[in-house]
Amino acid sequence: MKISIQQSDFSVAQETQLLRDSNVNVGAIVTFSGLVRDLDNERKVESLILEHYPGMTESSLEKIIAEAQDRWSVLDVTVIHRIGELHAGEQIVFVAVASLHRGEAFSACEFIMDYLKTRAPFWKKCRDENGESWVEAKTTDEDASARW
Amino acid sequence: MKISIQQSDFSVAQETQLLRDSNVNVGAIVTFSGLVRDLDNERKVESLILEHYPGMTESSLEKIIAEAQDRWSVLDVTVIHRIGELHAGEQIVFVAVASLHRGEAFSACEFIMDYLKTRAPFWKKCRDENGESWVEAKTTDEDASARW
Amino acid sequence: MIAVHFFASIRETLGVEHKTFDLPADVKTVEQLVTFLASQHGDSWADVLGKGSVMVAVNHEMADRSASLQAGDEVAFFPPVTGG
Amino acid sequence: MIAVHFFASIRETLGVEHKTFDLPADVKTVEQLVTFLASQHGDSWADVLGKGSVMVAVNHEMADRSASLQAGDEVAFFPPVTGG
Repeated sequence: MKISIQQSDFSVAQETQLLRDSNVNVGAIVTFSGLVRDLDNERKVESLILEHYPGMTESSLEKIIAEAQDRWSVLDVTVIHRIGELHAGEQIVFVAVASLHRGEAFSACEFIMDYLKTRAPFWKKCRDENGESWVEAKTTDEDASARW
Repeated sequence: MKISIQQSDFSVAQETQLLRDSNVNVGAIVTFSGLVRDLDNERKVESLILEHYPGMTESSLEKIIAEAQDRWSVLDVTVIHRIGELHAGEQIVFVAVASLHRGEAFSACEFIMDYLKTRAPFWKKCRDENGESWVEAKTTDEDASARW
Repeated sequence: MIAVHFFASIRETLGVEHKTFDLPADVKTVEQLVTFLASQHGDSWADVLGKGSVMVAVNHEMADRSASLQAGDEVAFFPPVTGG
Repeated sequence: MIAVHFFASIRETLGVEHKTFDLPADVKTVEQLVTFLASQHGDSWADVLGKGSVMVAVNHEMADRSASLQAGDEVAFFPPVTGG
């Protein structure tokens, strides 16, 4: 299991390779990469500024991963979340799950993302032509999290 | 959209980068990588030998992707399937979906894999210490496909 | 002419990869094609190709045994697929 | 001692990132902590921190307003999270 909160970018290739090498019985790897979109509500996004709650972030992600491991048989999990200022097109978040069979990797990966969105203490500020504003939490994220 | 049936290996990094570059509004990329496991039914696997039905394979994958595009709003899809002899730990299959939001990428990626497993004309032979034998289709794959 | 392809375990059991021949006038469906092939190659072909689990494609599309055939078609017989 | 942290829009609105002070004897819950902070900083703090949407963590765990507090605890107030 790997959890990293970092300013620097990450390599999907390197992270996927680490999961492949983690266990000879890995049959399935599902990854999610979240990127900064160019447009938000039809406004051109310059950058997102991400802050978090050091200490609580790590422990909340550990708890989310532990819950995923209770629910599905997973071999390994990686969660990387970037902080600081990120421009359109940049990677924000990466969640990858390795398992024997695909169904468990898909479910665990989506579960971790849905819980991360509603339970891990990160906040985004959006910088665009009109200035800066805090991103509002979405009810669709609450709904996605509630269905598990 | 990219479909490739090939003997050679593929790079998850390169394929993911192509999807990131395909559209500035990509917000989510979900990837599935299938690997040759070391053990199958507790027997040590030496290799899998994959054959397919050239022509029908491509058109069946096109149809599966078109159905995913009908059901979910996806920006781009990549499907790569290897053929020939593949040893334990090697990559077999890669499905990646780029979309605005994560829910659609997760659903479309899993749907494409489930349909590929039951509708695309590939067959696997397993080579182990006891010789060679054709891999039997699994009812769990039928079930996974039927739920969509 | 009609082209018939066999894949995976079906190909190995029959020992044939593909066959091309003039479509007999009385072969109008996949079912009748199986009967015709068995009449040429023996009952073992009827056993192998007649099995319910054997899948059929006509012109690269999955098809039923009742699917109609015409000259120029490409037919394939194969076991349940196991890719991915 | 008790440490209180404020994040994101809450931090910006209050203009404070964190505070550390001796826990008053009559502050035994998060609810009472909000009342105490408002008594020190003015009613605007009660308005900001009292909002139902504001989330609370005690020692890095999500907590209710009724959660009990003791010396040494770390309390945080923040808006709904928006990571990922």
